[in-house]
Amino acid sequence: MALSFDELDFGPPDYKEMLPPILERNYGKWKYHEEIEPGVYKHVSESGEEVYTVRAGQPKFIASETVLKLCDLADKYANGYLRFTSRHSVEFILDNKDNVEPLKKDLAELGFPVGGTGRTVRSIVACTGWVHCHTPATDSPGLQKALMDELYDYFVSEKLPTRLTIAVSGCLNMCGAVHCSDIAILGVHRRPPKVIDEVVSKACEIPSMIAACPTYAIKPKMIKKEDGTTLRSISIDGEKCMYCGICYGLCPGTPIADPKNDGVSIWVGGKISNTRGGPAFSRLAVPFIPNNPPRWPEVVETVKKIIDAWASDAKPDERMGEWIERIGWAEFFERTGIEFTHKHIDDYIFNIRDMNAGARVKGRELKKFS
Amino acid sequence: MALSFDELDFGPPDYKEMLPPILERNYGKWKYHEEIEPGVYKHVSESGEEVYTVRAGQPKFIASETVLKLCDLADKYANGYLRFTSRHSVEFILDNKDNVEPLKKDLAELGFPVGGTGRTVRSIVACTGWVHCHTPATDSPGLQKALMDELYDYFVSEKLPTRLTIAVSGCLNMCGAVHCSDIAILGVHRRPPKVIDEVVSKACEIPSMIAACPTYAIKPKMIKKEDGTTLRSISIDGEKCMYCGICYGLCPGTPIADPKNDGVSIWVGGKISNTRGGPAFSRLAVPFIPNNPPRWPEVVETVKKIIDAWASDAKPDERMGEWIERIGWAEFFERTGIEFTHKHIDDYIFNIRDMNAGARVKGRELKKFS
Amino acid sequence: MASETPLLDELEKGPWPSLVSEIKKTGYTGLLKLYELNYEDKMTHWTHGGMVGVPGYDAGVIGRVSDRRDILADAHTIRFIQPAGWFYSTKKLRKLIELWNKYGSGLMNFHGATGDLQVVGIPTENIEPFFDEAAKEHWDIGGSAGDFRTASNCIGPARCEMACIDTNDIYHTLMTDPDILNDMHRPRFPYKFKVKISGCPTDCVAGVPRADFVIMGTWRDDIKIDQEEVRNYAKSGKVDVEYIVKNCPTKAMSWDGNELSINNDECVRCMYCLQKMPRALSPGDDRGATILVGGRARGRYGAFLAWTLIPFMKLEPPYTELKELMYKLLDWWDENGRAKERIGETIYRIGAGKFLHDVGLDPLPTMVKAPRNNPFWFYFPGEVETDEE
Amino acid sequence: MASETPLLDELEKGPWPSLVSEIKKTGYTGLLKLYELNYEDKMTHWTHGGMVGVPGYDAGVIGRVSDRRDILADAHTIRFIQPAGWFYSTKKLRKLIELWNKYGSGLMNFHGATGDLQVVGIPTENIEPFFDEAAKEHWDIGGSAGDFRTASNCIGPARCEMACIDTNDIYHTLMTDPDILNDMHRPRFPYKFKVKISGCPTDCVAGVPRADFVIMGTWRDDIKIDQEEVRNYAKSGKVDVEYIVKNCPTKAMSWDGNELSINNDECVRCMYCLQKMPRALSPGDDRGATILVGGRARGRYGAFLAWTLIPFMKLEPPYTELKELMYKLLDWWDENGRAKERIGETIYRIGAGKFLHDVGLDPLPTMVKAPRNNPFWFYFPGEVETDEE
Ligand code: SRM
Ligand code: SRM
Ligand code: SRM
Ligand code: SRM
Ligand code: SF4
Ligand code: SF4
Ligand code: SF4
Ligand code: SF4
Ligand code: SF4
Ligand code: SF4
Ligand code: SF4
Ligand code: SF4
Repeated sequence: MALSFDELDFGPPDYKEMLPPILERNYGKWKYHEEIEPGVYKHVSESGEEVYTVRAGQPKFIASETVLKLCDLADKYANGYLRFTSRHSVEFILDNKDNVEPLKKDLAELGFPVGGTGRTVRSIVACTGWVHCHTPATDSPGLQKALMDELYDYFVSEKLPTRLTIAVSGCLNMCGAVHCSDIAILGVHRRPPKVIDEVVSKACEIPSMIAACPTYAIKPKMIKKEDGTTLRSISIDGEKCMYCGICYGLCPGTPIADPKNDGVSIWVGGKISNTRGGPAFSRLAVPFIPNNPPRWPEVVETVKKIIDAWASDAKPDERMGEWIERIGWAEFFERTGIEFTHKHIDDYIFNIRDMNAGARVKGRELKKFS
Repeated sequence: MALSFDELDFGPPDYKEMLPPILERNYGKWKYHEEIEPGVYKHVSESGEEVYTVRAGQPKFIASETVLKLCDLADKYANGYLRFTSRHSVEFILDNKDNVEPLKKDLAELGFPVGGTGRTVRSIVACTGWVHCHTPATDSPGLQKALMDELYDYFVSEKLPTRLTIAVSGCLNMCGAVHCSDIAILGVHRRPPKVIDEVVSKACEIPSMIAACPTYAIKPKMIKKEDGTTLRSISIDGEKCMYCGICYGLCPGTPIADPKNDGVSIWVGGKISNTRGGPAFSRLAVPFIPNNPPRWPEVVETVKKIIDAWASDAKPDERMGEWIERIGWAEFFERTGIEFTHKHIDDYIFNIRDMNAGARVKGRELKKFS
Repeated sequence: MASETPLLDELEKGPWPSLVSEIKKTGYTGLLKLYELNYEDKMTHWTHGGMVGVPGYDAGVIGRVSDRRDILADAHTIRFIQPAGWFYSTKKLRKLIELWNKYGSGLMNFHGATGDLQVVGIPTENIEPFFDEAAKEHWDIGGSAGDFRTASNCIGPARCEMACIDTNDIYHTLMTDPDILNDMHRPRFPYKFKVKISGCPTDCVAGVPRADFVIMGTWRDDIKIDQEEVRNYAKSGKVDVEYIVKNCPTKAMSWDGNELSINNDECVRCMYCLQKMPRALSPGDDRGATILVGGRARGRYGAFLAWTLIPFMKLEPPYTELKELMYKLLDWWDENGRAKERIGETIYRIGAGKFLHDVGLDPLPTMVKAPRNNPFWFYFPGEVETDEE
Repeated sequence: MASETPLLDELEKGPWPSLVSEIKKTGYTGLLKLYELNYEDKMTHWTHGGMVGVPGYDAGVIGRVSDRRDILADAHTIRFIQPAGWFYSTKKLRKLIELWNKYGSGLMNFHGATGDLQVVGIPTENIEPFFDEAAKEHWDIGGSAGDFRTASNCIGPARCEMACIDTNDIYHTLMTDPDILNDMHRPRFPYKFKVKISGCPTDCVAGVPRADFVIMGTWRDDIKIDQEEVRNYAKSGKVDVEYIVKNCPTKAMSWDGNELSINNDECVRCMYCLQKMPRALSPGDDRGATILVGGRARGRYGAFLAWTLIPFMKLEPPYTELKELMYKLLDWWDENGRAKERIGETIYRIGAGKFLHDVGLDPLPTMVKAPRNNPFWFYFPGEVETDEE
């Protein structure tokens, strides 16, 4: 039985009923915080009360069975409450310091790593990818796993100059919000969708496809068949298409997935917060690495190389992009051994502002590039 | 009698025959220079020889009679040589220090101001304007004169934090190369050319006009007249036209000059050299001041106000744009009393990169703008 | 017996919790097979599942169908509006899980990148009965398509000393607003509209790069300094006060070894010093929010960062001024936006000056890094003299 | 008797030399009247004068006609290629003036913003005889329209200790090159092509904002430091060494009160410190030029600054490599440029990556401030696997 209209549109459950009591009591009264150890924060209230937060990483998708186990831990240690963060970590908020160690032990047993605070790699934000989406050029959840296995140590212990954020998106729709990350992995299609005229003509609404294409790359097409009948289909302008896959969402006749040509690009130096220099976009480091599932070793290795170059040289609090800004992009490519190619030079709308206007070239580069 | 083809294409006179002998002797051997006083440089060669340069400002156009007088001075003091600079000052190069004072005296008599070195206003670069061009919205040579009269003292004596460059262009073609000046005056048309169909149809080559318009704003148009004949003319898309006047150059039927709406805009903070922060564009300060010839008092006053705000606060070597960068644009508008309007916000191609991304607002502005 | 998922099994190795193991723990065996096939073929076998949903709602359910119906047919995704700050009681969660296990695959996602609590893998015919029961437990469906998307907010005053606004209350007020819920459940806009709420300019909810409308806490008066605590930090050796002063982007700080002073007029509230010395520094008392507009990840013109529209706005319940501003923008966009054009792009295409003029907001120098550098602008009617006739 | 030019007369007042007085000194009375009328009407009465010129040349004479033929009919402008560095002997000038007074108005312009020696106001029928005689004195005509424009160069080694290349010789070599002169006098390009030559990165000839092709002196090895002179500067009190060190944009300098050291690897040759202390610092010995491309003042996409194409190129007479590079770019532009499109715009529209690929130059990280931030690029044929068929 369907609900009547009146009963709809009620919105989310009330957070006030789900706030840990200690947070409710001290709401808006927090004085300061301290990181006790990787994954554990202490927040102190004006009232003198202290709260301990234990943060753990989780996989992109989780079985309800596992959620119930997290609930068990919340019941046992955290008064029956838990929360998740904006980067999809899970947090237990403890009013009793003595619960920190037992909780950590239980989490370890469950296989949930405690960490991701302070000078660590943070939980990777990943999109749906091959698990459940129709446009990916790669598998974000799988990449998240492969990368986090390799970077595990950087998550559970503080070995970096400051935080490092990584995000993965299966395609340029960027649901994993990769474009302002210290390191971003982005699935790339390298060819426009194929057009299977028979399917388009039978199964697809051509006007909706034309309207939905963000780059106006789709035009209607008429094909005269040998038997004299005509077929209505579309053509895609390969110079305009941005490989977003939206048309495939509307029409099975324009598949974008292409195992031979899909793969992964790597971006670096983005940042979100207003701190110091403010927000910044990630910039292209590696235009293409072929998909090599199940563990994408080339991608993992390159990410590791980039992190090592940064970690070994950056000053305290210096994010990836701030470090690169200091040493210069030429030096970044030099130190990571990544090749600078035609694709690194922006040829899109705003490109001219990214060119090196004037003759400001470092001495070291004058020597190298002549 | 026309020259035969062989005798053409010979190029400029040989500079070697026109180089002052002391420069020829010490060519490439200069060791250092010093400013002796405003308008006078001393350059010292490795050979030990010293050369004295006296620099003077001149008007945008000059009578041959006056040039002959400059020649007389060159003959008298400078071995029969003189040169001009990239900002159109005239320079006398003296191998004898004792000639400096007499030359200065003679120049003063001729009405030529010596100055424009060091911490001065430099010679204003101006385009042809109403003197000889068909597209201006204002008169650059006249503005040059009106401004320099007011800023005379800043040219002949060193009272500024560092150099100040001013340029004037009669229209957005920017022949005065205004777009990277500390202060730029730019003539602005505010309406597209009028189309006088009768003239266009009789006197103009429509296809060339269409091809020449840089913004593709011109389209052909057919008018059916009452007598049954048709008239070929054009229409101009007012949303596309950038008011460059190029079509008027090809066709008297599309006049762009418009006394009611033409006037002047003022730009600030541009810079050319690679020094310190490198080259930078001038940015809009005042979108429009109506033409008020012969002396444009409102323009002169505004320029004066901008210079005073800068001169009273800038650190040594701090160019206009560097100063504004330090104090912030909001503060610039505050201190000069210039109004910030819709027109200051870029709505052209690259605009989004000029928006204040993120929430970085100074305390003083948080208070002011709320 | 050889595994049926040899490739995916590789992703069960290693220390990080494995999503493959998670999938295996559910009854969602069709997905396991399809996902393995995706790895084998190096491509997805999912296609879009058309319009599916619950009666009365036109959004919030993402239709999914595979192109290998022999393995897995329809298995859709439902987005639930998460509670403010992503706070849960285990009681509430357990009940939802009970229903999800009954009607769906058992696979969940805490959370989607926009913020929703997502459950993935439900056949078409189960959607309606599942939502019937979930709704009784007060789980409402979130956004998708050209609508007001589920917002999200940082933890704010619930646990953060930096919070200048009540992020949770603002979120909850917006997400229970009948107009907004109507616009969330019945898409009518040119494209999606995302809102993110951060308690301070640290932007822990990543609004600037990802949201069309960002509400970001800030303050107008002075940073509060506890000099004793600054000295303690300095003495402790854990914090290098001099280094922080040097890194202040506006050079607004100075430190003589004993006393820290801040030029609050110059400070841009970047939060760096406050975050490094939370015991010593805290936001002032005259608090409110900066409102930013126009962020998004990709798009026809590339990614956009949200920019400062309103430098400072006081925010008190019921946040009427905020909602009015939001709808002023929404109405303008609705009228001027092209299909698949986010509000930032519409402003970009039409021009920020014209946009401000239309919605009746004042142009402010804080909106720009620098004024324009080209003379290509137009005049509003009335600004230019026309020919007398 | 009342003046016939009351408005212009106002411009004879004040200390700066007056162009109105200059016009009055010539016999160019028509201009005086027309110019006064322009002031009265607040608009120009000049119109374009169509194609005028000298036989064999299709450029360099700017046709001018007024729309008040009763006052002034045709009065054209001639652009002469200036000598390198704008150096003149009075002998040469006097001779030109003699001819100009004979055939033209007597009004001159030292110089046009591009660099030419301009003479303004000559009736159509006098152009040919005037040029006949001027040519005998070796005055050749410069550029206009879609051609190779008259270049210009800073004073360079003639009087400047910063000069790293022989600007005068390079200029003269280019301006007497038959190919270049042919392309200057017979326009064949999509639009104008301007070249400016600065002896060092100070760019005293303003090439970066205004020239399509900029040749800018620089050096690869270390800045030469005379420590004694640094100390002298410091002692003199006229130069604040500490302040200069602080203002170095790359923080490449340090000064301990006695010894100045420079990290030449980090230094970007901005010239600031050298200009402030010319006695103490000078460019290294391994000299050459940076080549930049794409500057221009206005245009369809707004103004462009020239950007670093070749970080370093050795430049020795006869500058063959330089000329080859220039013509490689010209050919590419000629083939790809649209009408009224400067080379920088063609590169912008087509993409710098594609441009480099086409002309066979290596992409270098020094060409960009930062790599791209959007995933919208294309692949060259061969980079992507196509379907086997
Ligand atoms: C819990 C969380 C908000 C939430 O409601 O979920 C949060 C909470 C806090 N953030 Fe955050 N941030 C959270 C996501 C973010 C994000 C968003 C993101 O990464 O996608 C950012 C922007 C990152 C960026 O700039 O790219 C963010 C940038 C910061 C910063 C600025 C870092 C910097 O580069 O300067 C600080 C200050 C610091 O770490 O010193 C900070 C500090 C804090 C503090 C310490 C503030 C406080 O007084 O409590 C909070 C707890 C510690 C911590 O490090 O997590 N938080 N913080 C988010 C935890 C995500 C996670 O699981 O890892
Ligand atoms: C003569 C001239 C070159 C020529 O061949 O004609 C020239 C010559 C010199 N320039 Fe220049 N510059 C000349 C136009 C320029 C221009 C072009 C322009 O203004 O259109 C610039 C770029 C301006 C800009 O950045 O906007 C220019 C930027 C400089 C600078 C850098 C200033 C700065 O902001 O850092 C210096 C260094 C300094 O002044 O300390 C400099 C220094 C010099 C020195 C001192 C170098 C030397 O060792 O001799 C030369 C003589 C002194 C002087 O100040 O004029 N010259 N100089 C030009 C004189 C123009 C005039 O009549 O005023
Ligand atoms: C589920 C989720 C990824 C995840 O696993 O976390 C997701 C999944 C999809 N996104 Fe997204 N987007 C998700 C957050 C985002 C974000 C991040 C954010 O909201 O902060 C972005 C970038 C931010 C932004 O909006 O700019 C994002 C930008 C897109 C775009 C590009 C939109 C644009 O304006 O450019 C598309 C394409 C479209 O909608 O036209 C898209 C489309 C899609 C579709 C609906 C693809 C499609 O057309 O069917 C994906 C459905 C996959 C599935 O099976 O569920 N998704 N998408 C996130 C939503 C869950 C939730 O509601 O919480
Ligand atoms: C004479 C001069 C101004 C002056 O008094 O100094 C000048 C005068 C004219 N310029 Fe210019 N330009 C002059 C230097 C410039 C410069 C400065 C430079 O070269 O460094 C620029 C900006 C730099 C650049 O090229 O970007 C310049 C950018 C233009 C433009 C815009 C070109 C563009 O690519 O956007 C036009 C319009 C056009 O040619 O289509 C233009 C067009 C014109 C025309 C030819 C207008 C026309 O279409 O008839 C003007 C003729 C006026 C006359 O009666 O002589 N003029 N013009 C300068 C040439 C003298 C010389 O040869 O030395
Ligand atoms: S980024 Fe692409 S692959 Fe990933 S969920 Fe979004 S649309 Fe799907
Ligand atoms: S993939 Fe995207 S850009 Fe390409 S044709 Fe399809 S809808 Fe258009
Ligand atoms: S800027 Fe305009 S007015 Fe001045 S000379 Fe050039 S085209 Fe003529
Ligand atoms: S003024 Fe310029 S932009 Fe406008 S129509 Fe004429 S040629 Fe085109
Ligand atoms: S955005 Fe500010 S208020 Fe919110 S969690 Fe981060 S630091 Fe705290
Ligand atoms: S908040 Fe940022 S800008 Fe303000 S004083 Fe602290 S570090 Fe400086
Ligand atoms: S550009 Fe360099 S070499 Fe030429 S005059 Fe200026 S400082 Fe001297
Ligand atoms: S030339 Fe410029 S960058 Fe190099 S050391 Fe001197 S001031 Fe620094």
